[in-house]
Amino acid sequence: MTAIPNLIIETLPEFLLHAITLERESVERYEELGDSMEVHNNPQIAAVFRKLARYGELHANEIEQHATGLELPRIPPWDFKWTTPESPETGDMEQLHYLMTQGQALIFALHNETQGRDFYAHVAATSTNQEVRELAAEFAEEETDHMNWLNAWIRNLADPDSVSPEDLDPPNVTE
Amino acid sequence: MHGNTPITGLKPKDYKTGIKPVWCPGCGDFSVLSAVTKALAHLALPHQNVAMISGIGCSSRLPAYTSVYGFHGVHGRALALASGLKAARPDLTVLVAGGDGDGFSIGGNHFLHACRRNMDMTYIVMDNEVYGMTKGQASPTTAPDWTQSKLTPHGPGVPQFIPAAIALVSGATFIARGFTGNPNGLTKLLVEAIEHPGFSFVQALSPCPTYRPEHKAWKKQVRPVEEEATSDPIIAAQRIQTDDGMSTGVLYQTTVPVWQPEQGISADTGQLEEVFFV
Amino acid sequence: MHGNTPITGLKPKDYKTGIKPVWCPGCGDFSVLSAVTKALAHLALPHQNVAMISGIGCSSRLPAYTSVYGFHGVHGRALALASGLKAARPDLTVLVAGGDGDGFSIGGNHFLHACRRNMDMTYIVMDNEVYGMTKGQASPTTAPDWTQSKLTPHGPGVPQFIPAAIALVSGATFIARGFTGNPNGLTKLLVEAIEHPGFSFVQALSPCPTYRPEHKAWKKQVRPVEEEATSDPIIAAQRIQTDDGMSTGVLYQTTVPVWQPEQGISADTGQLEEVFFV
Amino acid sequence: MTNHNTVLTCSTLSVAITGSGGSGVVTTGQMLLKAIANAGYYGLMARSAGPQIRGGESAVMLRLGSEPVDCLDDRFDVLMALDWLNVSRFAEEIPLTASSLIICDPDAGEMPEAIACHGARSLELPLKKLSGAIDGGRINMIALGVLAELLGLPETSILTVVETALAPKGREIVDASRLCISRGYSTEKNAGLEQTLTPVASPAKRWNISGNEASGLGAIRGGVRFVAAYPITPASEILEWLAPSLEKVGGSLLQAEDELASINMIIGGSFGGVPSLTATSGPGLSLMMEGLGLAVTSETPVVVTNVMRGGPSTGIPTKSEQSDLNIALYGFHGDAPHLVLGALNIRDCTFVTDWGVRLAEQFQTVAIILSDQSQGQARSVIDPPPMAPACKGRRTARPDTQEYRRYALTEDGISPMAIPGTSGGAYTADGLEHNEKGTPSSMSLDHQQQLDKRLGKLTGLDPTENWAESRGSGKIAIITWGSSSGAAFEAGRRLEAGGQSARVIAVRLLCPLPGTLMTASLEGVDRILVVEQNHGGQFFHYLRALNLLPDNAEMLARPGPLPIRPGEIMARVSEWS
Amino acid sequence: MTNHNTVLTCSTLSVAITGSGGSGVVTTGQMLLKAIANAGYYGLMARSAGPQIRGGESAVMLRLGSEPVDCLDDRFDVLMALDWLNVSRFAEEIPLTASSLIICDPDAGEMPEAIACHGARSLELPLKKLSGAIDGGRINMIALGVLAELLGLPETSILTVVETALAPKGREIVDASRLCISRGYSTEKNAGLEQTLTPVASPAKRWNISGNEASGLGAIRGGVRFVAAYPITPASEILEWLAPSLEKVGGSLLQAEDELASINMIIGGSFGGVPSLTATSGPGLSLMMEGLGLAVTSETPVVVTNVMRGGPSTGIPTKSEQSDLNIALYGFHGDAPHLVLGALNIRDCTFVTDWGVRLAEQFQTVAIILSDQSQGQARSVIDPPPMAPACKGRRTARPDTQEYRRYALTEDGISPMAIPGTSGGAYTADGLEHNEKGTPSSMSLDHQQQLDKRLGKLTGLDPTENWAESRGSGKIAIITWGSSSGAAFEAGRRLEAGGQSARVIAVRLLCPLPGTLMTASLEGVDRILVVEQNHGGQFFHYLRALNLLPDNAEMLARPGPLPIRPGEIMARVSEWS
Ligand SMILES: Cc1ncc(C[n+]2csc(CCOP(=O)(O)OP(=O)(O)O)c2C)c(N)n1
Ligand SMILES: Cc1ncc(C[n+]2csc(CCOP(=O)(O)OP(=O)(O)O)c2C)c(N)n1
Ligand code: SF4
Ligand code: SF4
Ligand SMILES: [Mg+2]
Ligand SMILES: [Mg+2]
Repeated sequence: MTAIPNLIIETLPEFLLHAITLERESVERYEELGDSMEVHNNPQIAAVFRKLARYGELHANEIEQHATGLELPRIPPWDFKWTTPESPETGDMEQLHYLMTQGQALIFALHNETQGRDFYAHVAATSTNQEVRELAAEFAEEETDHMNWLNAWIRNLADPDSVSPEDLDPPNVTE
Repeated sequence: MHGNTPITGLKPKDYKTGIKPVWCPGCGDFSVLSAVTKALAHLALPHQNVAMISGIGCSSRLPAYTSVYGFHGVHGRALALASGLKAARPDLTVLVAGGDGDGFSIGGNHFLHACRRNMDMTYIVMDNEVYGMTKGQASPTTAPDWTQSKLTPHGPGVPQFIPAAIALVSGATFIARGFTGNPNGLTKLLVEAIEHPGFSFVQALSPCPTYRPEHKAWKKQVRPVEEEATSDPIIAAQRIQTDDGMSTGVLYQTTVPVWQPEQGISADTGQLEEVFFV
Repeated sequence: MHGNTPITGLKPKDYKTGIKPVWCPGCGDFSVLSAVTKALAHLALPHQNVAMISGIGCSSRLPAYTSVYGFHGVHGRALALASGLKAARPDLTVLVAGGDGDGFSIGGNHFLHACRRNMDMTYIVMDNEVYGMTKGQASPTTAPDWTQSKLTPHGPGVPQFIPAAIALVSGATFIARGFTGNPNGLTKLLVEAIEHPGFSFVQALSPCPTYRPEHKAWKKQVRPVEEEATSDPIIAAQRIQTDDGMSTGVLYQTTVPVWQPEQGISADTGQLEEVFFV
Repeated sequence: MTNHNTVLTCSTLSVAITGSGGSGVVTTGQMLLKAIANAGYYGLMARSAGPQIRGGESAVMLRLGSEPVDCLDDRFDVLMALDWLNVSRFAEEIPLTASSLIICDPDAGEMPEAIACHGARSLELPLKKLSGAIDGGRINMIALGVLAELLGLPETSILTVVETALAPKGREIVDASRLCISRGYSTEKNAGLEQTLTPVASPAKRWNISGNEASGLGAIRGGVRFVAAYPITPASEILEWLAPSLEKVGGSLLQAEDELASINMIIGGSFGGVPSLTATSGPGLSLMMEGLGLAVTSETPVVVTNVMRGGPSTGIPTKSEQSDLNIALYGFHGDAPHLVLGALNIRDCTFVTDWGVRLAEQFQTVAIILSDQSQGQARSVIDPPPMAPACKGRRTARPDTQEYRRYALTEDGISPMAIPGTSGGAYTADGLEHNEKGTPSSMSLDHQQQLDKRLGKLTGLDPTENWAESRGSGKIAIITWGSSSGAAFEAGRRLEAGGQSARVIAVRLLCPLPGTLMTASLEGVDRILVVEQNHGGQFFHYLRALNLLPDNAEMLARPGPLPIRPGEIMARVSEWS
Repeated sequence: MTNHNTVLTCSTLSVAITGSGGSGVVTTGQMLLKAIANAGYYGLMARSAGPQIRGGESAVMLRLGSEPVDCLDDRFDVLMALDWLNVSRFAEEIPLTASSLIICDPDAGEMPEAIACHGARSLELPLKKLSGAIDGGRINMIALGVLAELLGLPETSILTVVETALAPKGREIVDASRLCISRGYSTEKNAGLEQTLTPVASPAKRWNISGNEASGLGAIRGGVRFVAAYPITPASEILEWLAPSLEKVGGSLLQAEDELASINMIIGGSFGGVPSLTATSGPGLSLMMEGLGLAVTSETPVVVTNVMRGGPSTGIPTKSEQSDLNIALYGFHGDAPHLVLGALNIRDCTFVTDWGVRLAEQFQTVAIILSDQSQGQARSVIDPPPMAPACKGRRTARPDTQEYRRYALTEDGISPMAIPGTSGGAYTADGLEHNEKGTPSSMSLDHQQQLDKRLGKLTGLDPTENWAESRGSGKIAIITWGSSSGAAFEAGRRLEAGGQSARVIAVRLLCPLPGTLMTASLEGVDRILVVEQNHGGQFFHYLRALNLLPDNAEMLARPGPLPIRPGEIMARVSEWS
């Protein structure tokens, strides 16, 4: 993995802040998507996102454990050293559709986890700090587990590649 | 920073109300909500000292989703309402949000005059080049050849309105363009805009997947502005006019005195009445 | 030239109604009346094929004094009324007249959108940098430090609105500035504006001796533009922004397709009704 | 409970279909309406939806019968629930009784309390499984088959509709849908309706049209050839229909930058001699009032179709209310006589708009035409609407009239209008008070004369035939206007059937309201109920203002969003006996 | 001719001064008013002018007396014509009789027929020559001296006024003017007035103020500290007075780009917790209606002072009319309960604005305050106006209220409003229908509750003391509002003096109009005349709508521009006997 010069994370607190933010933003996004799917009467997908949020929550708590006692830096959102426009596990909003299928939702999540994995792998490969490299590698590993888990879930779906059903209802005006 | 004492430890989520947005999944406006709350958290502004004013449209639903003071006014008049609020309450941080229809069609006059007046507030337009709320008609920023609206079956046929260019000649002192596909970049622009003393205008390219699905392509078209922000209006005009409307970043920034009514008490009502005595 | 058959032998006077203007002696608007009638006579346009639309203000009294069809509408809406007329009656030569308050304050939105729409009409603004009709308040073109209005005792405090600059970024295709101290020059500009296919905007610097007596000095300040009219919006913008608003002549001219609704009959009402039958 | 809820409605059947976004509720409703239309019936279909732009829950509410249907019934015979998601939102819009039939899928989960509480019969069908068994099958098509069978429609009539509607989507989809429909027909049902649609003999030629389309058509019939407008719910469909249609008949539609522009644009168009109209809803109408005053004063005919929604302010944009009567009648500064008309039902949207345009042209003034969301956005199968009386058209000035005076004081108050292009007719129209020539004047005589003229000319309107629809007789009168008329007429019919005769007067020409005709229609009446869908009793107070109501008159004024139903009126009148 | 034109007006003197542009008519009138004020009298001064922006002919019309004067008389005792140029324009505004005295300069040419026709006495004075003989002399100063002497004013009182008024122009001018005045006093007059002003003993403290200034003051008294507005005739003087005055008391005025901006700006200011107002006239009010609906629905208190002019449309901007009552009452789309108040006279402009602001604040709604050109642009010498009742002020939310609900359904319908800056109070104000928290809702229950709340809260208004001014008793009632009140009261006094007792009720609180109080005041009344200055009888029909008038009630509704005069009312009432 090639190092992107200004994206090199040097210290443990900086790394942990990234990791916590990654997970927290991911949780928040999944919750938001859960809300949105509920609002749009797609309870099945809402449940998928809620589940992903729950897992993320656990993961975030775990990472926060690592940070106990450390003073984390304050970094403005735009100065995070992400390799993606937003934090890696927030996904591409425009991929969403209210009629999205379970397969599509899981692929969306898989994309997130992959980006997460890539981020950690990038840190593991490029950080100048040994401790950071090790922890990042560990997290990358965990993300890989998530990917595997998602892949398994996807494989178990009857129709993983399903496309959204055609939207038979015209959009409404609400105001 | 408007004399507010920042409160630390506030997270973006603390600036959300928990009311679930009615927006279509995939709508760019979600990212604007996210960027706004991140910017407020970054600036650590106390909720009670911020007001978010809007008009009518999908995008104008924003205030109800942020946990600061809000006013969801009538179509096209958000800037006027906000200007009155700021004039009467200069201590507040005033944000204004809305759509391209709200801001540039029915609200065009207030846009012109708010830019000129240069009061210290921030105006965020979620530009989706369409009237989302009313089923997808052409807005001023819609391309002349977009034929998907039943009201303009041959396309609106008139050149696109260039918000940054109008803002510039009208006198806005901070002009930026962001993209909802890059919410952190947008957050940065919003923070700068809010910190800017004077009228700051942020055009947020915010796709409407429902009526303008073709705007998925924006992702590939946007790019950061190449040059540093200029404070020279001539240079800024040139850049804005010659670019394709897809470059993001601060396009123009200058500092000129902010308009704010004179304040201070020098008389009571009784003294005012003295002149009437015979 | 709108397909009108010119009638020769008409004199400027033939375009006056004989109603005596209520304007103050010395008002610049007299020269605009004179220039308009000279232009119409020069173009030899038949009275019945010309319409002169205005809003409210001293300047907006113009239609009653010209012997073409006229509409003295409400404050700020002249361009809208004129656009409807032109859309419904493309065969007419449509002129629009008014003041800086009417056109740029209350009417600002229609100005923006009329420029964009580029319908074939001519808009003459008699700019006296004041609301004449209502006793001398600041208008958008009033200088920030003009303190003579009781409503803005410290001066309006906001930068002057630059009509030509706004017209340019909004999409007007002919932009000129004239001065009532040079009525024949103004006549020439009006003739060119009327002949221009598309939206032509003529800012006529028209002093108001009653409320802005200091504008007597304009006579010494105006001068012809130095360069040829450009069709390059970037160059035009640069020139307009850098000059002091006192150069007169054609500032910009370009030719782009004029907006006009499609016309032609392909069905009768009965045919339209067919779709409803079960 | 009184018994008026069930009297005499046996000839219609009411069906609601609900489901969440994407389930195709609206499509299903439209197909069902088409099918019953093909089979010779009449019907009305209203819609309701959640606050989401897309993917929200939605409901269609149909009432079908062998005679024209102008209002929803007090209760539904069938609720077809494609799923239960958020269906409680519609509970109050879809009143059920113990004899209603609820069709649902046992796999969709438990029936929400708001629905279950009525104790209606239920017919459980495995909609999802049935559709799942068909490649490309869809729940809503199964449901359509089920409903059509229960209603007693021949299978072919529904298949034809599906075939035509889906043909553009390709053979596969059509075939899958046909299969679904058939499965819906054939699947075993352990419950049914107490009655089916009574067969119709030789059906007349009928139309399937929405109220907003009907308004658009009325405009074109009346002669409108220029429209400028700004989109607004629930009026936009008028514009959507007009934009391409106008173009075909040589007119045009211009999307304006705002309502201030649109009203002034149509004043411009009409000044140019082209009959002009705009369509809007409450907030837009508010913005147009200054322009409308200009049209009245300058005597430039223009028409505004105002499709009312819940108010005040932004209010409830997607729901109906009759609360813009006040602004339509009184919303002008100064004394500004003009015309206000109200459409009584979807079919009447065409007639009243047509008539309104013609009256505006003849009297050179403003006509405000009130429709509302409940009819504008609903569809109906109707008899083709009648043409409005021709009226006299716009009185124009002949070329080279001697000493032309635009605002000449003529006997009937109408002055010939010179249309640009007319030689010797040049004049300046003005919103300032003026003398006969149009020159501004502040003289009291000119003011009085022009005020008298603008008011007086409207007395030339002969309202005899069309000012109201009136049915029945007796000592009780129900006076109403607009979309409440359907419920009022039905209440009248039911009262009559119950032996209590009543007259129902639905006023179409709201202003100037012909007082003598109204008084004549009320002769011998003991008690009056004024029915309207708003909070303040706007029509009631207007009638009071005109001194047309006896002291004991009462009002049934109830705000939106729920439509006024016949039973409500019955309940109120029955308090009197 | 009936004799009511002369009864009981002997205690006042009416003087008109006319002249062409530059002759100083207005200055003369103002100085005369100041002088009589100094001498302890009361007085009213109205103005009229030609259509020219500058240099047009103008007229001032004064009525002077030892008691407060609230309307012009039926005829003028004196016409001072500085010249005859275009004076006919004012003929109908300055009614003369055979006993009037016309003062004019024989060198000014022949008296125009419109003036001469009354057969008034005339006093010819060589005004021009007299002034020409004085270096820097001016005709109007000569005229002032002449008038002052005829009226019986001590010369010193007029000299003091001239001295103070002209001091800034330098000694020379002052001296020349003093000389002119003295010459006016001393010059020989071969005719005089039948009476002079009756001396007053110890004059009370009085004010010299215009109605528009009085309105501005009322706003500040009521607590207004933010104003946004767009200039318009005849309301601009309110703004001109307020701009510097507000600044002194810690407030501000913002000149907006248009009325759509100004109304929304004050909504913003008020949302921010600062009592806010705008002033406008008919065309501006029309443009504000959408914003006003937002204020009603979002329950944001705002006040609009509407100074009426001749309507409709641009109408007659410089002349008075009471024809904006309809739009003020009914000009909203949807049901939008709010307050409408009318100022009865110049002095009342302060009281009613003060009260209106307080009521708007207490009830968190819109107050429209109607004044008109005839009082707004006129000046009067008055007793200092009383303060309005304090009212309860705006109910605000305490910081960190638990579960704050902006639109909570409270007992009195008023919900505490959180002002930005209040911690824990953040909410979103909305013009969409909403639930108690302010979240948009289209549910019928929320709609009904919020409609009921917005209407119901106004029942908390106790109108007892101030809803109307009412004088006299008897079987005849004259009901009126706004600036017609002065004439109505005077008619009442004259009737009484003629032995025919009448009650006059001038309504200040127009909406919600307290029906029971009105009914009580009308007890025992046989005949009612409703007096107002408009074409349509707007107030009359409003009272009808509220069912407050018996069938035989009549209206005297007459449009502008001429003011309603007592004699007109007398003439109408005398038809009854
Ligand atoms: C006075 C008025 N006119 C029209 C409307 C209808 N309307 C509501 S939102 C809207 C346009 C919204 O477009 P935009 O501002 O671009 O917002 P978006 O929905 O695209 O975010 C319109 C025309 C209205 N509410 N009020
Ligand atoms: C809706 C409305 N608001 C305000 C006015 C009052 N008004 C009449 S003319 C005018 C301003 C005129 O200024 P401008 O257009 O510059 O014309 P000028 O008199 O200077 O030629 C105003 C504010 C009005 N007539 N209508
Ligand atoms: S319609 Fe478009 S703008 Fe509106 S919420 Fe949906 S995606 Fe967003
Ligand atoms: S006031 Fe000014 S603009 Fe108006 S007529 Fe007089 S000089 Fe001209
Ligand atoms: Mg938009
Ligand atoms: Mg001007």
